[in-house]
Amino acid sequence: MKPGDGVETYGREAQPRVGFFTDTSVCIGCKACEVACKEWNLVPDDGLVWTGNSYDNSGELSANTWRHVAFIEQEAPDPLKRGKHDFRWLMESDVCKHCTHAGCLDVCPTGAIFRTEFGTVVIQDDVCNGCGYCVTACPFGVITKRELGGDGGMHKCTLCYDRLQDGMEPACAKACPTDSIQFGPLDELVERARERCGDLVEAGVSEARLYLADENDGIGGAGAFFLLLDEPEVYGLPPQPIVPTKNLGTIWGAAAVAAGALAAGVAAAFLGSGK
Amino acid sequence: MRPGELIGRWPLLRQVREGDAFGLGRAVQSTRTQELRPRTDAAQHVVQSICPYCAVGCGQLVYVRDGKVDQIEGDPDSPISRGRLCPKGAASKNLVTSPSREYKVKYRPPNGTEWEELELGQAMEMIADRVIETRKATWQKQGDSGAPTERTMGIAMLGGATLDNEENYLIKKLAMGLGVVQVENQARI
Amino acid sequence: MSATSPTDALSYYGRPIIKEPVWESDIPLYFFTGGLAGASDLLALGAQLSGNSRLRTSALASATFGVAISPYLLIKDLGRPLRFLNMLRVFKVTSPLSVGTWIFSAESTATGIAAACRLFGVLPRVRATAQVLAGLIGPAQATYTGALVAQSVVPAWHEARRELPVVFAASAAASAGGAAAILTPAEQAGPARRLGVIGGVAEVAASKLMEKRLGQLVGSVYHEGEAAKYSRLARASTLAGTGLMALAGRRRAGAVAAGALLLTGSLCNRFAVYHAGKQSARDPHHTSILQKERGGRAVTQPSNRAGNGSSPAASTR
Amino acid sequence: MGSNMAENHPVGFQWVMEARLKGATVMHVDPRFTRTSAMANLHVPIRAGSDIAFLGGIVNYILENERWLDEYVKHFTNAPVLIDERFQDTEDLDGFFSGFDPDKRIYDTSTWHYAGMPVQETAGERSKGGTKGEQSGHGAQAGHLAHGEPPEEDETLQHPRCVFQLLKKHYRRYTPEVVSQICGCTKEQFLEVAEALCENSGRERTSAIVYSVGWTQHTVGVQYIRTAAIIQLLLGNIGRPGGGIMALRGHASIQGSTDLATLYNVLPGYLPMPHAEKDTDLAAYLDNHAGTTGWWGHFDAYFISQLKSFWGEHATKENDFCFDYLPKIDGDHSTYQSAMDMIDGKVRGFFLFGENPAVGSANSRLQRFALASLDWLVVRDFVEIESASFWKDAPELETGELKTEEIGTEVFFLPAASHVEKDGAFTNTQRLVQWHFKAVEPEGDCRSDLWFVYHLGRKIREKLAESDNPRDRPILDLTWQYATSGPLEEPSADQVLREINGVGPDGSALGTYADLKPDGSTSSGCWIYCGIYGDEENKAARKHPGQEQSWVAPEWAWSWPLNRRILYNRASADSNGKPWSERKKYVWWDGRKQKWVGEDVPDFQEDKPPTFVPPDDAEAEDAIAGDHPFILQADGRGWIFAAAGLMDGPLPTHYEPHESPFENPLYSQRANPTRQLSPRKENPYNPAASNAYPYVFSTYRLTEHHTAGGMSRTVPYLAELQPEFFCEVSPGLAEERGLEHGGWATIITSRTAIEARVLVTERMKPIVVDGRAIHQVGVPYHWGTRGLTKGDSGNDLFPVALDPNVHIQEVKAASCDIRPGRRPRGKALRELVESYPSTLEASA
Repeated sequence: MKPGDGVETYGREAQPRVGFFTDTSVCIGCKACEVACKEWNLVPDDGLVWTGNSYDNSGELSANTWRHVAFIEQEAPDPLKRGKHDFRWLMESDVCKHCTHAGCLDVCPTGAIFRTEFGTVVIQDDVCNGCGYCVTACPFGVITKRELGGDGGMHKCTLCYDRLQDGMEPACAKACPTDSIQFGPLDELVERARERCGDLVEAGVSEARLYLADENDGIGGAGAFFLLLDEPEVYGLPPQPIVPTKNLGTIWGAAAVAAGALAAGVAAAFLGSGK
Repeated sequence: MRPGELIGRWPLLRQVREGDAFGLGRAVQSTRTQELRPRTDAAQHVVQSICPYCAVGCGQLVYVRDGKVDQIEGDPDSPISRGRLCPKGAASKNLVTSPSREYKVKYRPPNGTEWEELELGQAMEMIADRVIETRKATWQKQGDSGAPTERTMGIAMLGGATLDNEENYLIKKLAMGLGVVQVENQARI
Repeated sequence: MSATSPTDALSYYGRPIIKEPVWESDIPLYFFTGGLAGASDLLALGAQLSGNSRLRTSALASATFGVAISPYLLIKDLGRPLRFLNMLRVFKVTSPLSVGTWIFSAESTATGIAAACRLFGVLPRVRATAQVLAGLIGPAQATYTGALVAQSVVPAWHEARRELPVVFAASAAASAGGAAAILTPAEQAGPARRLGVIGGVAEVAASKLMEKRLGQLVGSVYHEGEAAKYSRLARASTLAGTGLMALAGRRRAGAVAAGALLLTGSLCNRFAVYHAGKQSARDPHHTSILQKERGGRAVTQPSNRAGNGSSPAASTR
Repeated sequence: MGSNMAENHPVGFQWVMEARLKGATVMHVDPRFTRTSAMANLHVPIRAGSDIAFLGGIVNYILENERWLDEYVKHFTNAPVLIDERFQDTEDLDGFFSGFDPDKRIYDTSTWHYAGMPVQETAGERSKGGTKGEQSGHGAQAGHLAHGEPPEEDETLQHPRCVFQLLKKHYRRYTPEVVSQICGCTKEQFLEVAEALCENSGRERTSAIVYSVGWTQHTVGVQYIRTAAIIQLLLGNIGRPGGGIMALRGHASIQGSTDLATLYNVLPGYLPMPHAEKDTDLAAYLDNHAGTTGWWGHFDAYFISQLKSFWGEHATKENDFCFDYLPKIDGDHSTYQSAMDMIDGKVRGFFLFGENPAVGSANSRLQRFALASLDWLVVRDFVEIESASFWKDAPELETGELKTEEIGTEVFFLPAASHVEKDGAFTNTQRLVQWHFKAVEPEGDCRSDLWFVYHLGRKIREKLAESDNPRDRPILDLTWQYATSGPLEEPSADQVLREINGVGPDGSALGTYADLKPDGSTSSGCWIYCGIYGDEENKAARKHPGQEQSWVAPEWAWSWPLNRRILYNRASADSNGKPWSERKKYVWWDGRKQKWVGEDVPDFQEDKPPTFVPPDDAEAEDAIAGDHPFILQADGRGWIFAAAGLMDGPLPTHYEPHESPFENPLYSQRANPTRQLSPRKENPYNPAASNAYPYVFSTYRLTEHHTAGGMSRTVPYLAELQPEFFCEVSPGLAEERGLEHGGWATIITSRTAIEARVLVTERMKPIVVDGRAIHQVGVPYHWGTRGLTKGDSGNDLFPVALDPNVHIQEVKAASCDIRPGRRPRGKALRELVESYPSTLEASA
């Protein structure tokens, strides 16, 4: 996996890139990750709203929910089960992907968002001025503005940057009862994930697939990747995300053309007639 | 901070100086970020505990700072839980510091419509008096069959499965001394 | 009836995949005021070069209005307004907002100096130099906002990345022309009128092209909800303003009416784009279908099968 | 089965998931499709209340297909033992065993005994006296087998009166077809489970069965677990690693509170409370309860040591060690009875320690009437729970049945200290006693319960100090000298633990219960905890990291008895003392060392060889043969046939729940004939098989909440995860009753009606029984009138209908009606409920 934009600035101080491998095939949907994250990172509760969407009352990732467990009830055969089953219940703990090419990081105008020496992407709460540009640049809809208590800042998973400083595991991965969330050096995780996915496919779970584990995808692979049992969209994930910066040249080019055209238009306005 | 230093810390200049032309990494770190450590580093002491919810008995580490619980997380040394916790266990700090917790004795007199304040010491006196009075008034030397029972059927107790073993033992022992047989807990339920 | 709605199997309870932009109406308003300022400064520079001092003053007034009101809008929309200066911590070429901040800072400084000199009638050479600077930065100021919204994952914006700067530039030209035509006596306002007409035509044409290029799925946002409302209003105003300017711009009343229509059209156009973005962000299918059509490698099956983007699942329903 | 382990014990479930990754088959047999089902290799939905039929089917499958582990069954169980010739089975008597008294609705169990044994055992004798199981319950003692006369047995298992043949006969009709008919699963599903279980049992493999309150909360709850025990004994899965029957319990120290006996019918260590009519003095008590053979042979030492812990120097041989100080029981004094006695004015004062009956107990409406009838009530909790605030917010105020000004209950709410604010130990669900250390001082008036009980006792003793009333001797003579420390005068939990452990004549802490003496020279508050403070070390507080130990991790905390991690682990070796297989090696006989060795502390006399045959005059543990691992049983054998100790039969039999929409397909006797009913105004029943209540409903818990909600509805991070009371219904039921997903439903029984949001889900599937589709309604029970998230209480719907052995309520299967929309308010609510049929008859 590539190191991630910006990590080169650390020179020899750069650490091995770390991340999360979330194996949804063993997720029991307990939401320990959500709570452990909130306890450690002092993330406020997000209001009491019952959605009726299976057991998911967190709804989505946001400034106040840095881990979100999705619940999907399907009338579909469950290849993990013996015999004939026509129903399955998928659960997946979603989180910031810590993209190799991170849209939020690219567009942040204040430098509040930065790439850490561990290859992760973190918002500095003491710098962020809440401009909201990162919201539009995230292909996964991870970041939002925290409106509670007049906070006004943008928040998301830090992959427990503070804990990493002491070699501690991020709170969610530590709490996860079934090791559905695994933390570690990304290379090792990817290798482990490939093996696990291969085992599942071999065992007849043809739906098993890795998501964001390929450095040639539109975000250069992610620091947090997943083993899924269905299409990404089913979990609310984009099927082929790309970082918007990928088209930066086109965009600046179009702006230059437009600026030139504007200049030409004004010139034409003066040249049209002497008056 | 002197103006010179301030300018020296200006990330725009550091972008050039520290080879972070795109401003994506090291150059944009704030001082606070550079000095960031896990807050458990500042804990005065760490105590090994056990989760208070279900009976799996997961190990917990309680970090204390300034005399307050600062963090509770799993104890990796526990062969039961290996450092893991469920959402309830993970919410233990939220439990012990919950805004819903009560810290004062509340008293409702018979037929009262509101809670009243009461000193803890006085509450203990009153409860002791109630026990003594009720016990006296309902003392039963014999059961229906005439067999000696030496007990009170006027007092009952319920609860204990959320308590410590030692507390349960002491409740039972006190109840035996008082002749209270109706001692029950959640195991019945 | 069931918790998983069968009609929306390929989404998570119909929820958006990406988040809707958190910007409020200050931001499309700024696109308008910023565009007005940039194009007006260029117009003023043209007037300065062509010796049309009356037009130069009007255009500078429009630009000054634009740069004066813009910071208020920009700062107000921040979640933490007191930290607006953090925008100047860094310069990031990957962030049109960062680049734009520096552009706007330069633009507003130059415009401010020129306007102050004009107001107090002092330092004519400083004023001229400042005007040159402001005029040169003007096109960048008028177009970077198009790049800003294009540089996002919002389908209606990112997919229009080639057209949006042009739309914004044209819109800025139309508004600058319209404003100057209102403020300037007819005799000196020729270039303003012509800029208004050129801008108006270009704005309508570029918007039309953009919608077409967005395709049926994403382009449909301009036919629904708020975006449709503003889009229709923008087109009608701009077309009417353009026509009126061309036909009756030489009459004072005609110029005022035409200018007002062009300004309205430009303003509405920004709101149309803004709402189009919000609407397309809300629809998970905009994101997912476009991406699937494009293909890629986000999903892989490392063993047994060659990794590719196509769905390995036989069926999920 | 009967457990939703992934949801309610997620961290324990890590071991199941790890086993699954290693190739184990995880099977979940449960009415609902839960997060556990989602993780299982197999989910078999069965009708709530039909588990004995399913399990009985497995017993029959094992017997018909000769899948039992022969050596285990012959040596370790009572399968070869002959039963009294007067015994008659339910197959003979259409749903009854021999000895039923239809007037008292209890059994005379004397015909259930071993043939030819001079029977003198406990429960049977008492039942003749007309009592109702008050001393059975948690009592583990098996009754007496006179030494010198091993039971008559037939090693070939062929004798028609041997347990094995009786078992065969009893379960003969539990065929896969009948299982399918009663449970509503397919024959194939059943066979897959039965076969997988057999396949994964034997010398090389073991299977474990996990249950929770899905089994206990029935009017035949004890028999559910008994059926599992029979299966595991037949398959050789008890006392071996990876085997056993695991009860997953729901509270941090629910095991400890059972061991240390905040239960009316037992004293610490499962010694029965003395009975007024039978246990007239110490000698009678010991005679009634001490075993002659097996470890209960030292009953006298355990009991007298306990009396010494209670009354110290006052307890002397001359005064029967203060036996008379103990209050006596003479009936069912369990919590449901107490609640009804509150309404009847008999119980006047009530203490609640961290329990919330106004939400958590069955028929919580009745519980609230009970609270409102008290003179005084003391509530100790973290938050103001519904049981403390009922006088101002009980739903009965809204209906006009109660009025605040008319409720005479004086309420003391005392805030409690949390687990981080006190030292102490919890005993977990596998008997592991784990210490937690105090991290911070409690704030304000918060105090530990140890503080409260100690200081309350101290004050009462002070106030009564001058009394010369003999009634006050027990409290005044109680040993109550506990050292306190700190500004709050907190008593030492460590000192209390040492008292529970017990001390010897020289005052030093004892290391084993084997050292306890019946002569008053030793003391021990709870004999099974003896050794926890051995060598003056608090062994519950041992925190030697698990990763630095063997997989058994014996140096992490301490488990009773004597730090044994698997009970009856002698059974992990075959009759000759050799491991059943290399894979399943655990404890075995080392012929060279002449002792039992292995991974765990052997649960057997260390030097008793497997070939040991007890001499005729042997007593207590010395009377147990070397190939009989079940050392607490009088005969050392695992009891397939429970010859004593149970109120409702020696073999489990399928009965319908009390409120079932079905008749019993096996017998004309519908429900457990000995189930305990309490018909009264506040506790009416739904008429049997009534059309007015066509649906089955169950209560349960969610991962995100804890029991009656006091520790979760008040915690923001948990409340937001399940922020509203809802019920779960199938799309079919939603259609049948016009229930709208996300809308409201009203659920009605003869007790009351409650409202809940509707979650329509495919996880709730109707069960087809006898060609009739039965819809089930799922009701999580965590809600009440207070907290961050509020809602009606599911437990309001249930009646009090209890298991006869342990008085646990049936809340896993009852009948109800459901209709769309919110419930009526005020008086209209009662009018709605009263428009439905109800009965006060304790029907068969």
